[in-house]
Amino acid sequence: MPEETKGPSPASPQQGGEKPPAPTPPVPAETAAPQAVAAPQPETPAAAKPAEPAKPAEKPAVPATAAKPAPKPEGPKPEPWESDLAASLRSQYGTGIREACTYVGQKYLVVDKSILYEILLRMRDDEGFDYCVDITAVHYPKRDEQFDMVYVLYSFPKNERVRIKTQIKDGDTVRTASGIWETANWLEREVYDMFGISFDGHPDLKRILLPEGWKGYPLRKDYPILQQDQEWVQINLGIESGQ
Amino acid sequence: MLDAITGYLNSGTTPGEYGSIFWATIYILVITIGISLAVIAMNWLERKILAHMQIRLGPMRVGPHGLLQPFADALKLLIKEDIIPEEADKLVFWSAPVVVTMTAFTTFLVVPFGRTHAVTDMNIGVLFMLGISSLGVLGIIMAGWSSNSHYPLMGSLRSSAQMVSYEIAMGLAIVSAVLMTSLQTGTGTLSMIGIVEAQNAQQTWFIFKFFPLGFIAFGVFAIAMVAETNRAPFDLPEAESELVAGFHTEYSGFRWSLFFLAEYAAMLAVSSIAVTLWLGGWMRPFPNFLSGPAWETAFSFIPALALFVLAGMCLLGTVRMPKIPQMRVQTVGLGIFGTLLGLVGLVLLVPAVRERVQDIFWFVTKVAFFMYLYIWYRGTFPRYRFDQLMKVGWKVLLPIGLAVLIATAMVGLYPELAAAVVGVVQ
Amino acid sequence: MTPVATTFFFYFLAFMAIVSAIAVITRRNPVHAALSLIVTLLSLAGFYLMLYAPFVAAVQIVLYAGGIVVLFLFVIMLINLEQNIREYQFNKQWIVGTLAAMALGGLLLFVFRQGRDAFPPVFYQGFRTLEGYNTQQIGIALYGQYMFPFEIASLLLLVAIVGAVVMAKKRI
Amino acid sequence: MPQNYVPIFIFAFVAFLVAAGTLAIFYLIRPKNPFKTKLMPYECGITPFDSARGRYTIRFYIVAILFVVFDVETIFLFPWAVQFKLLGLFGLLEMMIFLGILIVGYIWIWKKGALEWV
Amino acid sequence: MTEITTMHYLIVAAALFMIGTIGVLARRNVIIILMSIELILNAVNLNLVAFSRLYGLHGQVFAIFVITDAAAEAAVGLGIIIAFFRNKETVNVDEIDLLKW
Amino acid sequence: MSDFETDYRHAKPGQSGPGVTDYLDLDTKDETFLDATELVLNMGPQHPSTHGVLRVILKLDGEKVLGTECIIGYLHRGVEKIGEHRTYAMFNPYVDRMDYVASVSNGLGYCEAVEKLLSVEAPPRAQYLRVILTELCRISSHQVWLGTHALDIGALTPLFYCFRDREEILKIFEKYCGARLTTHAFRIGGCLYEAYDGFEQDCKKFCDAFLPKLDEYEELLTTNRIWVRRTKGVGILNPEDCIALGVTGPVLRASGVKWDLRKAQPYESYKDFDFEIPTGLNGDTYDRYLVRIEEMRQSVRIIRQAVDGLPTGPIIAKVPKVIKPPVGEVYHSIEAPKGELGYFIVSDGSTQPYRMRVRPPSFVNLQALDKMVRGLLVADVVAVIGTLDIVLGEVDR
Amino acid sequence: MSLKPLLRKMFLVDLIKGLKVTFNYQAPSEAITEQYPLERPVIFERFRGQPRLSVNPDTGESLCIVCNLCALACPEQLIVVKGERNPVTRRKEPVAWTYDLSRCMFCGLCAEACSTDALELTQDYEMALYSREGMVLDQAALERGQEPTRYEK
Repeated sequence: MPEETKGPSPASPQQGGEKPPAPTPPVPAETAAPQAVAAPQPETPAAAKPAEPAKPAEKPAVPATAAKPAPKPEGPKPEPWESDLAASLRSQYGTGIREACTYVGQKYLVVDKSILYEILLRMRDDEGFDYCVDITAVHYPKRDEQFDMVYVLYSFPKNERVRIKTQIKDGDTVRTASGIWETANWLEREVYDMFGISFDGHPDLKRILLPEGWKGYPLRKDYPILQQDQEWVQINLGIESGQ
Repeated sequence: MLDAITGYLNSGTTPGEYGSIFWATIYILVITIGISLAVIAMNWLERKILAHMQIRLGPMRVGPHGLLQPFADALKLLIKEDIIPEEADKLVFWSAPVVVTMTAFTTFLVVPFGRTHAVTDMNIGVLFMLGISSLGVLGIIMAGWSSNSHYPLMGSLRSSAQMVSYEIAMGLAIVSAVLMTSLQTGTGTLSMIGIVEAQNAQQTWFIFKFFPLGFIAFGVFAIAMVAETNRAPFDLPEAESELVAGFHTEYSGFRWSLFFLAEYAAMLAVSSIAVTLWLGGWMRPFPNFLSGPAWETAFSFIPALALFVLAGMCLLGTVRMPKIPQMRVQTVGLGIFGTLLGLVGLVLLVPAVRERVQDIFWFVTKVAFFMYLYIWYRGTFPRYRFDQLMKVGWKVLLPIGLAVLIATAMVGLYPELAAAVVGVVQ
Repeated sequence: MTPVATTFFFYFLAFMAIVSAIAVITRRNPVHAALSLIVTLLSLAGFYLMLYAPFVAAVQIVLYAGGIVVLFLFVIMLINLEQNIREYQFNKQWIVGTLAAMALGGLLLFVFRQGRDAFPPVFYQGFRTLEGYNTQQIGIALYGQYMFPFEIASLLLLVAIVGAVVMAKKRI
Repeated sequence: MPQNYVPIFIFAFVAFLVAAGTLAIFYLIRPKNPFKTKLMPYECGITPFDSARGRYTIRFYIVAILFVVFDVETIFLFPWAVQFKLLGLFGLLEMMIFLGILIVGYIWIWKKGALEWV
Repeated sequence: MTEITTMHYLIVAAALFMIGTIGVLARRNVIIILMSIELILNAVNLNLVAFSRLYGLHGQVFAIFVITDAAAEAAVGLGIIIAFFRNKETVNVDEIDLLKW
Repeated sequence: MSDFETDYRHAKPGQSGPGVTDYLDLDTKDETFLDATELVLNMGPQHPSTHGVLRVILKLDGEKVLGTECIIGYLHRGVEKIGEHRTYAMFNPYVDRMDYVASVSNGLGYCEAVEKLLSVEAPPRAQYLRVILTELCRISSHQVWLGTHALDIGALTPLFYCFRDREEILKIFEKYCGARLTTHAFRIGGCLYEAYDGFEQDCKKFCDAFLPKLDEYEELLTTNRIWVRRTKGVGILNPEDCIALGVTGPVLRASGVKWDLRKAQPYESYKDFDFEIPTGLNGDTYDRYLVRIEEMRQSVRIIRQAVDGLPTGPIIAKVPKVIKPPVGEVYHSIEAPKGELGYFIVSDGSTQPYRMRVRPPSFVNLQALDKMVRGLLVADVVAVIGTLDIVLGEVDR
Repeated sequence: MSLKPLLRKMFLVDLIKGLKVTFNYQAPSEAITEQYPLERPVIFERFRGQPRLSVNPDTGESLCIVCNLCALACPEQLIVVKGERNPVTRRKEPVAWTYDLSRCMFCGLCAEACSTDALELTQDYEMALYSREGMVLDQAALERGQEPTRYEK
């Protein structure tokens, strides 16, 4: 499993202040000293990684405490998913199935965008994944194909879950799954609302959680919250939102 | 002047019949104030009883056990800003609560609180009440229409459809009671006083007449009257969860409280009809087998006794009030209230008063029983849906009412009917 | 049963009846017209009371004011008339109509004047004693002498039910 | 006006005074500061998007018609009810025919489904 | 003030009758025309009851029948209006000129 | 019935106000309804029975619902966005605020998802404690549902009885973790708080006292003819629709699908306990009512077993002080009182989640509203909203 | 046996059962209302309410050592601590402590993070104030605990 699908560049590792339980020995005092800005805005324009207030301060302290109870430095790795389903899909679609792996016991497929709808339909009709649990997206601004679309499916007969992912570019549209599962209607609207991914053939594609006329797509990593605050909240509601 | 007073008092009729406009006006004023006070008391009682059914305490702060809460609310509503929506039809909007209040109050014109304690005795008394209460529908339609808003309009349509639907069943039930009045004397009457007199003459309450029949007719009326007054479980027009507040959604302040006043007055009015028609009006309980002067005297002490019991409860409550400084005023207030009740009870022991008041006492007690039922229903039942409500009205109560009416007529004409049948058979 | 302030009540009620009747035919908004109609009807009920016909008065209140006008109001509320309110309210020949009605009124007055000797100027006083039994008397008349019209009335009502439901439902 | 009907007017007047008079008197005391939003009709917190005097369902009208017809029937019952002893069997028969015809109508509308709300 | 006689009632009734006639002839709104007809019927009723004061109960019985009739008339008339309105979207009498719709 | 529907076939379409057609493009071609009697009624956001700030636009024919459109988002706080800017531990209190009547369940789901990402497992005692609290929370959530649902249908009193009994649960919560509503009860890796003295007794006492109370609610409602008429046959969802709409929780079970994540994919220590999954037959409001009532009974059963078998030992697993899960992503879901509550977390190896997605059951269930209320009456809309048991905090997040 | 349900329906057994329940609850002893200002609710030990900064009761010194852990742990970042090293004792002492109560959600993470038990959330729950400004507590306010605001007309 390549790293780039999992996360963006492993940007500056960042520590929030974690809670040392009460009886821990006092942390060396000087580590916390220069931390004057104790109320930094986490929602500050946070494209990749916002300025980490705590980073320099905590750095020396953390490895001392965190290193020893973490025996697995790398964590589990995705392993290939060996099953009839995966094999048959692979043989049918070839490179269309980019990946078929399991990670901590959870299966997922990464498929090409062009065959996504076909796969979804097949999953429902032939493989018994009749329940679409969730549809969401993840934004990786540094990647060429900026978005991961994630479909979480569940099969009542098999009692198993699978995630189907596909990667799309900004501006790409995805064929709607609302013809396959009715529940996809609102879930796709939410994806549209939050990420700006359009869905072809969706019956009612409009914003769902945010008001009409909202600018931008908040769950994108490059979404400027403060600007939005000034532009919309103060103008439309006439209040200082305190951001 | 004295003659004018004693002349009426000795006349043994109602002021309307006696022809004294002065006395009629006095009665009207007393009844108006009485209804207002009753509504206030009802408001307090409803809040308290409902609260206790719902394991709450209800109003506790204003006055002892919240006794003054309704007054405080009334005052607040009086001096509250009164909003008339911009798009409302101002004149109609303004007059709707007035119309509703007028109809609700005017109904009491013929309510016989006692043999002589009615404003007037009309020979169309029951019809008059029915007619005036059907005019109340108009006020509701006016209120809903003039607000120019969806919820009030839907509420008023529902409300008026409901009221007119149940009026039929109510009318049929009333007719079967009227039928019963003609059994003894051969001529029936529509006069409210006459109906009670007929029960007196027949020595039975009409609810027990022709046993299941009177009871069923009463049942039909009892259900219809709850629906007619838009109370739970038939409170759809004001169904809070659907229509927010029904036809008076747009009303605020004192205008709203007029609707409130009218609703409770209407409840009192229909309860009064029920009491008059089926529960013997002002008659004391057990007129037939606990008769005789000794029993008369014994029963005439009950009003005073009831007040003493109430006073005793208040005083007991006074003693058991928490002994903390914040509650001192309320404790004293409760004590004073209890003492006042006791004093009124003492006054009721005076023979002249006793004689005159016990009619009213029995009547009020019976009406109060109905009021309790209203509260009890509200505390217990879910709400009907509109189609179900209509179904109950048109498909259940109407046929039952008709059947009871016909059955009553047949039983009432039993001798002739039997003779005719025998004649035909032979 | 002695009459009280008959003149006052007569003129009061007559004033109410006529003013509200004029309002009925002049109001732009049909709801207002219907509400004015109620005032007329109630005034007439007052007249009936004055004429010792309490039962008719009660019927007037129960049926007319509480029933028929409610029906009118329902219909007005059920069909949206905002369009119609904005239109011109009188038809083309309204002047002719008014004149004709005036002529009819004149004719009526003329007839009354001519025929005023046909009925006594003062009421039949003995009638008053019957007032307490008005309903009972009507019962006897209605179920005795007028038995047949009474039964016909039920047919009329049947026809009304059927007609109204058919009209309103259209597709039976 | 016969004397025992005069109280109707008095009572109506008193009730009118209670309602309108109190409204009028406290008009002087009540605060009055309306503004546009306050005067808007209640529409669950949003600006109303159409006139409320729209069209409602025709079923209400059927209810009203049935009410009027049955109200007439009830009214006809009253004169009979007060005299039914005197009118005797004949009156009962008459009433039966009257009610019978109406019951036919009632059954008809029941069968036609006019009593069904939906 | 003079004694109120039958004539007074008749004049009021005539006035109501006349107003009703004007309403029927001059208004365009069918519902208001129906209301005017109610006015006319009421004028008749007033006549009937006024005369019953002189000649016995029959006038009152007739008045009741008239009211019954009015109820039936209103029911059917409004039914027709509704049926018409449903198709033509108007209650204007000038436009109700088709025998068939 | 069909008489009235076919009634208006020849009617012209009526004019609706500006913008209305934008909201409702439902059924305009349905020729069985007359547009002239069509009425657009706006229910909410300020309406007594929309359980918060839900706005439903109803298209009505008289009282009959032709279609609905839900407008949500009035309570949107951007929980997912907040999650991307908080460390894993810091985000924990925020999830309490989604479904605020079942905050313990929310916390459980979140903690488990992160634990899965970290590949740690809570110690047995913590798992039992979690189960006890979650089941208590399920009861309390169902009580809020019952009270408000009954209130919607017009029964005022059950609300107070329910809240009285819920109070006992909230007291246990307060004693255990210091807060009644937004509990913040669990931590990643287990529980922070050890059971207080008398915790077991409190739970048992509650269970013993609660069952008779439950019978009392049933006495007020279950056989009451008005209640039965208001709920039977109202808002029917068949199993196929349920699955297609992704509806989960009691709503799904009332349609006859015997599926409960506690049994299907047992998490925590649920496999140790013996309990039934109640299911309904008709999938109507009445069945959902019965299912939830029965679920409360089953929860009591689980609590009793868990309290009896509460193991000793540590209550929190070894988790680093600063939680830095490895790069990876995980979807984990639990059976919250309202249905499947899922968390999809993408970790980039830093201390903050890269993507924090919540799959809220209320949001998905609410989508079924339109299907459920078509053809019913206005009064049923509130009944159906009540029976879906939505919490707007969770719908809007 | 279909008679029994019919009879039950006719005699309104279902309704009467419900009526009985509500009737029986009318006894005032069943009421669970707490008369709040007169009756104080029971607050349990772990309740998280008004924050307090503890001082050493003997010396009157703040227990806070300005480690900033609370500020880092706070999800809302509403704690600001500034400290200086006391030249005499070589101990860091807080000079400016603010705690913005208006944004606090009482999650307790700060108290959990505190290494010296200096910051704790007490059982005081009466935090209503007449002004927003008063919601930002400084060190003095945190140490003495907030005084309940008295209602004034």
